[in-house]
Amino acid sequence: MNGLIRQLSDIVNNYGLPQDFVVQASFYVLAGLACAFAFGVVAMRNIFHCAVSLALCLFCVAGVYLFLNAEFLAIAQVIIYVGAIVTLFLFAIMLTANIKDRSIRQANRQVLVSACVTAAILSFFIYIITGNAWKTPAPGAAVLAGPGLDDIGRALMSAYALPFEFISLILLAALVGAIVIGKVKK
Amino acid sequence: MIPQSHFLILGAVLFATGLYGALTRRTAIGILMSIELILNAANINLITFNKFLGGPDSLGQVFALFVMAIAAASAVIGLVLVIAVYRNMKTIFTENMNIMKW
Amino acid sequence: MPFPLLSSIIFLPLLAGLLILFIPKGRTGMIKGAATAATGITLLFAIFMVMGFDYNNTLMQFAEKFSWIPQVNINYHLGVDGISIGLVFLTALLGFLACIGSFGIKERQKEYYFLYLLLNTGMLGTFLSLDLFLFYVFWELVLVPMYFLIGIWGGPRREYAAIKFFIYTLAGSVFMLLSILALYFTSQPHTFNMLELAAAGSTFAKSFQIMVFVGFYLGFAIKVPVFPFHTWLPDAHVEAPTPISVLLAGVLLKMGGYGFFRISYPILKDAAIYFALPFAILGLINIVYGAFVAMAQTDFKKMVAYSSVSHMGFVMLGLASMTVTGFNGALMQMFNHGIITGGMFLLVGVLYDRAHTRDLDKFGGLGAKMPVYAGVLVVFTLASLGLPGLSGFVSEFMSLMGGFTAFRLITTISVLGMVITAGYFLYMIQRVLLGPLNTAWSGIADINKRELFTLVPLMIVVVAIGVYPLIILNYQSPAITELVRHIGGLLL
Amino acid sequence: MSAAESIRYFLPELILAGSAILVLIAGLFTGKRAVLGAFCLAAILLSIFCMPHSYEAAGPLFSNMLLNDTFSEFFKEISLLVIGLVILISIGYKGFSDEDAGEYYFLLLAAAVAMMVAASSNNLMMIYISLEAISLISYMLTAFLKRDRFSSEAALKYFLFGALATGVMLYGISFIYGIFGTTDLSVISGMLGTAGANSLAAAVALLLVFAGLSFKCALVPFHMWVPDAYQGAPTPITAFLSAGPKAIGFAILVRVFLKNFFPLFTGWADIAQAVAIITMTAGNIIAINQEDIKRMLGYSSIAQAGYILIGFVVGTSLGIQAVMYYLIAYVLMNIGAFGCVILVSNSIKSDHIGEYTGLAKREPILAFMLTIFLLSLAGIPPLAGFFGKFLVFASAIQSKYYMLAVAGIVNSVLAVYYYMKVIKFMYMGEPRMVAREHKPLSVKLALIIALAGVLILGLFPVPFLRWIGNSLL
Amino acid sequence: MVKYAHLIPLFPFAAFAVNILFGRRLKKASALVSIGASVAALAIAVMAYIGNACGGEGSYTIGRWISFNGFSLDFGVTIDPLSCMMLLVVTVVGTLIQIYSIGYMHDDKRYSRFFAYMSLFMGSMLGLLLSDNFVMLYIFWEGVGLCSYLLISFWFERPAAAKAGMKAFITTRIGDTGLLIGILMLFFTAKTLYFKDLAGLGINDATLTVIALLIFCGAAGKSAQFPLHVWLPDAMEGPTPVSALIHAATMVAAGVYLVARTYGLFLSQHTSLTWVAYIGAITALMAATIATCNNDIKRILAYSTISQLGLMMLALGVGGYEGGTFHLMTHAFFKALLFLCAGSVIHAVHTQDIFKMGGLLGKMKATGWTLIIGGLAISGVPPFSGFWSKDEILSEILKGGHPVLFGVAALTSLLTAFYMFRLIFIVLFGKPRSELHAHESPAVMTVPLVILAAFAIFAGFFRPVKFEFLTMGVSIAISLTGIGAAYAFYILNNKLLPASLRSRFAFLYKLVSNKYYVDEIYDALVIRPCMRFADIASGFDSKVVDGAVNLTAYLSVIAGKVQSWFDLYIVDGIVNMTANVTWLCSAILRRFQTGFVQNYILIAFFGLAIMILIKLIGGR
Repeated sequence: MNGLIRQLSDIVNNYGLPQDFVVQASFYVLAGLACAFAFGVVAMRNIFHCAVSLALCLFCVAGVYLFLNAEFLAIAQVIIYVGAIVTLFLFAIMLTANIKDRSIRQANRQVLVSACVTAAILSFFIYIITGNAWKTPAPGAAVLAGPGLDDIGRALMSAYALPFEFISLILLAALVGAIVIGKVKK
Repeated sequence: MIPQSHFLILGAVLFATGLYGALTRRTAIGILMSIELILNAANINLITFNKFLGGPDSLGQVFALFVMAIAAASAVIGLVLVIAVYRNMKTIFTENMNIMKW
Repeated sequence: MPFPLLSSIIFLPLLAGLLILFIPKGRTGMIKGAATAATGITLLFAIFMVMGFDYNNTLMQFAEKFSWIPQVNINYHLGVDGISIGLVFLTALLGFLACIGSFGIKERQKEYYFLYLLLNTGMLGTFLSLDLFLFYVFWELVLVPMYFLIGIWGGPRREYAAIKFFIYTLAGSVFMLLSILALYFTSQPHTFNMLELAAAGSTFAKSFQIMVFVGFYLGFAIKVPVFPFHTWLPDAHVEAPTPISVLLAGVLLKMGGYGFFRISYPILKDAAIYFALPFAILGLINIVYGAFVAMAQTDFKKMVAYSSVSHMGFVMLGLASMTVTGFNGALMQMFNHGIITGGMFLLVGVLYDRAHTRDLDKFGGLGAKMPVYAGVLVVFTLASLGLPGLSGFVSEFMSLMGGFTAFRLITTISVLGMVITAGYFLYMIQRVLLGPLNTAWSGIADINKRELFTLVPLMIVVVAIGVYPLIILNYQSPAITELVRHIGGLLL
Repeated sequence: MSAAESIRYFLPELILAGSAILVLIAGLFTGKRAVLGAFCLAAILLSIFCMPHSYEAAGPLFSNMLLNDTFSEFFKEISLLVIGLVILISIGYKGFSDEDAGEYYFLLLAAAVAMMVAASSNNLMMIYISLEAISLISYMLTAFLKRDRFSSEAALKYFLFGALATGVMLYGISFIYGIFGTTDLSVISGMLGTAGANSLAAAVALLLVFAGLSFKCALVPFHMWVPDAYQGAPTPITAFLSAGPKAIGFAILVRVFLKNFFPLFTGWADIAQAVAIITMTAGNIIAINQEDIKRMLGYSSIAQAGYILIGFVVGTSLGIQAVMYYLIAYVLMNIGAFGCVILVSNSIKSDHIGEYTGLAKREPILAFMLTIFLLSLAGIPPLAGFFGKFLVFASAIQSKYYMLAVAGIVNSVLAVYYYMKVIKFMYMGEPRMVAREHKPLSVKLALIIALAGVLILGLFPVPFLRWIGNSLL
Repeated sequence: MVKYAHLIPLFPFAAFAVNILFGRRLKKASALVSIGASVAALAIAVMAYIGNACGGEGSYTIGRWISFNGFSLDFGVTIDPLSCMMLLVVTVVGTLIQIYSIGYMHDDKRYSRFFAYMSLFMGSMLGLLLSDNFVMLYIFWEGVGLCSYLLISFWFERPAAAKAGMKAFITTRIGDTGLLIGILMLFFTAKTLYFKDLAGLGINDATLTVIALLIFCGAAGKSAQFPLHVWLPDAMEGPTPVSALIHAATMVAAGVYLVARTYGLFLSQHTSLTWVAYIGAITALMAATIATCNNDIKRILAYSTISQLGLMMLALGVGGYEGGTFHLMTHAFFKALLFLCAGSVIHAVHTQDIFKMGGLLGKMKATGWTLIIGGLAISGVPPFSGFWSKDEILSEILKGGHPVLFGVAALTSLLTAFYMFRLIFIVLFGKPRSELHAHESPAVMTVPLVILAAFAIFAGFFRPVKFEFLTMGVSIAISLTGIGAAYAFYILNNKLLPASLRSRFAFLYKLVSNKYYVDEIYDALVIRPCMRFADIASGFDSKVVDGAVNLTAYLSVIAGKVQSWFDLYIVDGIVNMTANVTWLCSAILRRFQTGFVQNYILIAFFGLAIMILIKLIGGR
């Protein structure tokens, strides 16, 4: 995908636009879309549409990952979330809610307070983020492009072996539990 | 070059949106979706930091990967619970789930 | 290693109680026998202790000391001196007599006697322990059986009275715990040992002492009880079964006073001196206020209960005086009050068992039907209203003598309080014994052998001390003198 | 130490994980809970047996994902104790159907593994994952009564609340990662001097982590799930929830804040102090008029968490000892109380406190045990609960936290009222005549263990104090 | 011989113990036990007296009663003329009265208990006389008070008796607290509690005065001095021998004895003495006037007792130590005699109203004549004992230079003579006013009368008689006037006397209309003012003074009620309130637990937001 964008930018460069205009523009477009779809998730009336917009939102986030040199994560995101989780949601919705009627109110009574609290917390976070307390590479150190797929694979098998294995236990437990709770003898 | 903080702000916004959803959606499924948003926000942070730390270490990405796995697991469990509740109480609206209070 | 006399005094009742748990429910005779034997042997041990006690030696005697929780320097440390010996003997005696007195109790005897014996262990332990932690443990241990004894075997409003007693006293004692901890961490080296703390007492800053003193005060004043913390007492006394009220009035109230003697005053002397005047005033309020309230009562037991409030006022007054006389008076007053009020409650119980009412106005002229009872009641009443020649007078007189050195006016008013005391006691006598016989009780029986047996020993003590106070003074006065010298009060 | 070498020091966990799988398989063939339970207990004993040997080389494992130290050993043993007792009392619990017995024990053992890992994890990522594992398993166990509306509703509420809490914690961890560039606690604790460490971001990130943990420990304001979850869950699971996750939560609190972030933590100890006071007060006051005993114990456990937090706030070695001691006592008396509740509800089919009237006449021994546990919870000497409170208050006084001490004292008086209410019903009323159920041996066993523990801890705390003293960080 | 004095009280105490424990079995024998004890006491008392008289002046110590460091108190006995005299009086009178009681109480159902109490009283009284320090005195002081309480309400079935006993105890107790405070003050100012040190205390007068007055409070309470005298008339509810022994001869005298015993204290400054004198004077006059118009034979005697005690106080107040103590002795004899006679009369006629009696002299010779002797003695007719003592008092007052007080004393003795003989004439002479089957009492009662009569006659000669002719003449005149007046009223127009004094006035007017002028003059000049004054006085007594006492009692009960209310609703109320408030908080707070999960979440995050805010504001 990076290749694709590079070619795009070459084309654009011929029209004398700044170097990575496309890169930046496409990031902000993606980010905006992600936020928009996210808002859709929490605002839409029809829960079915919510699920769809969740899928799209996650897709955009996957796109954003590309700008962070995390292709593998982007793909994992698409496969796990869009492929698995959202589908699961859709099943659940069909099992439980009646998707036909669009008229049902989707927000409860505490919208206002929640909005205030959320806004407050959001502003706190943004204040902190802009505070720039983040660790940065020591000046003069070569900034690497970040881990590639092979690095991740190696890490998973060496440094992060324990959590990797442990998560398998979690998944097994979740599976078993889900089956037990889900199945009911008639 | 896109500054670090913009990625983080995107994460914060997603987090806030998810929180808002969790607080206001009437259906349990809606809340579950909002929670997924929050987890994504965290993921964005992790990956962002991983890049801007500029080291060979892949901790952020690996962590994000694990988070996805756990998110999947918890989504499964959450939905099963929703179904169980629906089975016993025939509702997915949280305000109807108040046989235990006070 | 010498025979652990004090430990056996403390834990004998507990062992018997556990034994009783294994006796089948039906065998009530066996249960009673076991309990009586246990308390009786405890009394014997106590008598041995008194016999072997050398009262010119002001140090701790029969001391036992083992390390219990070394990490926080907590020891299992027992000992007896002139201050505690009288109260220990009192507890053992009343414990034995009240045990006999509780043969009247018919339901759930197994549980009753188990709890009763547990209570005894707690009380004895409180008086004998020299380690603040141990002291606190026993102190709290008393509450639990007392709660059940009032709550299960008590009168109509027993549950309210029981929970009120429990929470009220607990509320006080937890603050005591804080003070204990404060002392522990302030002392160098950290210790819970009362004696070492008393020795180190002068090193504590005055402000600190006052703070800690208040904490202890809350614990002790509620037990004593000092106005305005006394309101648990009438409820508890009225609802509790007779033998329990005996212990309640006879022993539990003394735990508070003992606390002042053993802990507050020796360890926190500056604070004690600082608080002398408030103590005197509180003592005065107790004496007069208690007397007035008692006068207005129509319930026999309530009247006696309030009379204890009034009498404990003399303890406060004597303590406030900071003199040898006053301290002797206060300590002796605790002993005498234990004996007298114990007897009074037994007598109330005798009447209640027959008449099933305690309303003074419902009686009258019983003197004709039950002469022996009348005689005994009159003796205890007179002792209680401070008639010279009986024990009550000696201690009250000494407390007043002590109080008079420090606080003329307050003491004078307290003396006037004694008139009111005479008033309500004689009013009670008149309503119960004198006047024309209330025909409702024409068939009432006089006091029986068992009840008499529980009362006669107390009567003997009352008369003996009244006629010849030295028998108890000899034991306590050297220790008291030592204490006053330590505090730096008037050696008068 | 790399993964390969670490394995042999990871033996206890492996044994449990393996036997979990075995139980799962065994569950397909037999539904006898007693049999499966016995097998689990054997596994637990085995892993306890293996534990000391795995400490020959205390130190970092799995490239410092886990830290093998006495502190973690202590909490691993606590977790195993909890799980063991829970298994014992769930054998006697009538609510379960035998069909899912295998899965049930599988989940319990998995929880045990998760707790042990959490207790020793030395890396924020590991902490997050293991806590999530504990939570997820708890959700499922809470919902284990499939046809019971209470159970499933409780589980869903618990889940929604928990998922958010952990989400917040995760977000906080991501910030910490951003500030320090790693999630390895021992690396972080070396970097506390840096500018970033003292930034506002660090403080808030820690706050978010604290929030996630206080969900586990049921501290205000993250306590709201407790009453509902406790009331709805199957009683053995309620016992588990009240003991296991809480203990682990505190273990991690101590490890993260007092060991690694202490310089940062001191800055906002005042918040933690306020949280402690509010927690115990709220818990006690609300508990005063509850009718359902499980709900009442839920509120009481909130209050107890508040007491424990005092020791954490104080943060001295005495404070930490107090926390650890109080946790042992708390585990024993709480599980004991719930065991009694199980036996009672088996016979009178109700958890309503009013239904306990006259229990002492019908079931004297049971009533006596419950009384002891409740008195211990109320902090009456000479029981374990008292000595726990004693240590906690002692630590507060020692470090001049007088306000905390007084608040704790006043609360412990408040608390007495509602514990005594239950005792009052049991002893001062006439029993409703119900046929006496026979009591399952396993529950009796659990109760006896708990009772003995409560008494011994109260009367002879010396060995335990020595153990704790050795297990300090 | 003196050295055995401390045994004197022990015999009666022993008798008490025996009677109280074995009274049921002893039955009538219990009387003998008590009397034997008294006789033994008497014997030793005589020995002590003689020993003392032969210069065996010896106070000595018995033993240590109480001691702790610095402070110690030894009990001992005082042997001096005063105590010896009183010992004799008490033992003699006591013995006789107990003998008398055999007859008087012979069919009482608590016979043995009566004698037990009597012995207890004897013991305490003797101990009181012997004691050599304040504490010991106070102990026995309260002891006799107790006995008086027990014996007044001996017939407790009668509510009046029960009330009277209580009233007596409380009223005296009020005085006793004064005494107690006095003792405390004395101890902490003079550092002594022994009588022997009282003479020269180096204390300033003001304090000394206060102490003396406080001690006098005790004395006034015991010996029924104004205003604490109200209990004594009611005390007549008790059996007559009790009234004779306790409320005439011995216990009420204890007050006077106390003042005499602590005389050194009073002498060292004069304020307190003056008080004593005037209190005595008021008491004497008031009581005497009341006595003149009372119809209850025992109450008349009671008031006369009060007035006589007042006289003694007056004497002591003006420095007449001799006269006071002397009168104390003589009074004991003849007043005991009078009471016993009254008792014998009541025993015979079963009424106490003198106007239901009359002409008894014929039926009861012994009682009658002894009564007359007693009357002559108290009226101060020579050579009867009363004459000498009263005369001495008068002369001492005169010497002391108190004309007013002398007038009061003179008037008192006039009235004394008058009411005594009013009583005598009405009871013994004239015709019976109601059909009574009077008969002489048995010998066991009359013999003591005779013996006491003898004492009443000759007791005056126990001490060397000294003659001041002026005062003698005056006093003889006074007494004769009184007797004469009484004779004039109650003998001369005897036939015209109706049953009741009041209704007689109307009848007198009718006589006036029937030209009996003498009666008119009598009535106009003497009786009516006298009666009115008496009425006013007795009204004052019964309404105001007694009323005051009752009022205080009533008020204190009210106060008690109020305070118990306070206790119940305020003090306890606060406790319960805290409980309720907590419960309320709980009821409110639990409502936050709505069961609606998103509320939970909202609350949680609200809290989180606040925490973050705190951090942002607080920084770091």
